[in-house]
Amino acid sequence: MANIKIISFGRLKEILGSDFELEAENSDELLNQLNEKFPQLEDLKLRIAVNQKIISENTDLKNNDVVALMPPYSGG
Amino acid sequence: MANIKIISFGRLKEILGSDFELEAENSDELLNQLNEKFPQLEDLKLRIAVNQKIISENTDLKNNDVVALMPPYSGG
Amino acid sequence: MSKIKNIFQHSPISPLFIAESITKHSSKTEIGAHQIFLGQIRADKIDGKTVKAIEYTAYEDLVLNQMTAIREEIFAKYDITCMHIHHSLGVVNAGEICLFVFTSSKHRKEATLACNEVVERIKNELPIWGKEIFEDETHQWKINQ
Amino acid sequence: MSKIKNIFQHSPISPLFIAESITKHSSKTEIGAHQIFLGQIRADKIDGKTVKAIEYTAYEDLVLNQMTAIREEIFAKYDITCMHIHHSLGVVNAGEICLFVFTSSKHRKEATLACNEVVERIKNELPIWGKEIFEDETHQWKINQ
Repeated sequence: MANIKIISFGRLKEILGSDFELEAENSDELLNQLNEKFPQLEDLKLRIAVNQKIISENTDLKNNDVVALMPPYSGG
Repeated sequence: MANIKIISFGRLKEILGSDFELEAENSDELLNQLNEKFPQLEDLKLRIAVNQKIISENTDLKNNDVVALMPPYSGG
Repeated sequence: MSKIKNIFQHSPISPLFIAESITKHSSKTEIGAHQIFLGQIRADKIDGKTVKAIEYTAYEDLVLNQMTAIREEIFAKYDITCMHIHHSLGVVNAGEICLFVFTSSKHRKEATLACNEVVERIKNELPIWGKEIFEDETHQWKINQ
Repeated sequence: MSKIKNIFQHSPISPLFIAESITKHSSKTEIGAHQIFLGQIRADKIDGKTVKAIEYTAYEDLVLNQMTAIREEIFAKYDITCMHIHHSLGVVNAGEICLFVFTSSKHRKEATLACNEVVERIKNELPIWGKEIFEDETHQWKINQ
């Protein structure tokens, strides 16, 4: 099991709160844990970045990876 | 015969010099007189305005009309 | 019939003037987007000679009449909050600004389209002439591409 | 690999800062056209409440990496002389400026196209979030159209 740091932004940070750590082997497993812990997540669109690379498929995670949970962008 | 004021701009003003007056009944007749007096005019593209309205066809002139001779625009 | 607005200033357009123009819009809180176009004098090299300045002259009354008509057409076509146009007359040195076009709207698309169109029309439709003055004081008449 | 440039400032973008940025280009006499886009905070009315400010936060490292890649692509695609991007973080009040995009080129077309494209990409591709704060201190998260 890899120890993963979770960071979040915007509306998602209001739900998830401060950065924290979780154990997970891949991104799908991590999302399942988060959806269980934070049921409001299920209705929200989100983008996921692992170590600053945006992923679109299930991705293996290793110790100390940083997973960012990002709602739709609204800069500018 | 109408007495017409001729004004010119840009490269055309270098050829025609200060504003002056001419007698002419219409714009074609006026241009013929100018081409005779200033043969360099014939090689130049020009736009003509009568009392600030741009004309594209021969136009009757009346006393005190102002005819402007304008080379291609180059503002901005 | 619209009021005729002056667009000319007998000097280059200063960055501070642009800043003041932007500042005046901070009370218009329905604006979300500003688009600005600036024309700057290039030190073009032509046949080994360098342009040091452009001297602008215009058929001023006709420019202001035509600009008033263009302004009405742009406001009819695009949903913009405001539009400001300033063009220099007289000598403007290389590196200085001779044209300032400023459009504002709620969302960016309208200000952007209006700005592009009005710049195009200013260059094509207004009787203004630029005389390119070289460093040796000779000159040639500018041609818009 | 390009140098990573910061685009963030922890304040609104002031008109004087914009003026200084314009002034810096007066020595670049190969430039003939500048295009500037400014994003200004609107006091939108939503369900009877008025937006008084937007608070911006960002995934800053990722923004700067993505902006570096966008910058490279824009320079490869358009023949521009320079491009400057500034985005506010923190609270920006209605009527203040939160985004400043500035492109310059020899002829106007390239600066104009580059400016439009980079504004579009900033809004769509950079992980930045705006929280619209109402006058009664409640808030909602901004959605880009």
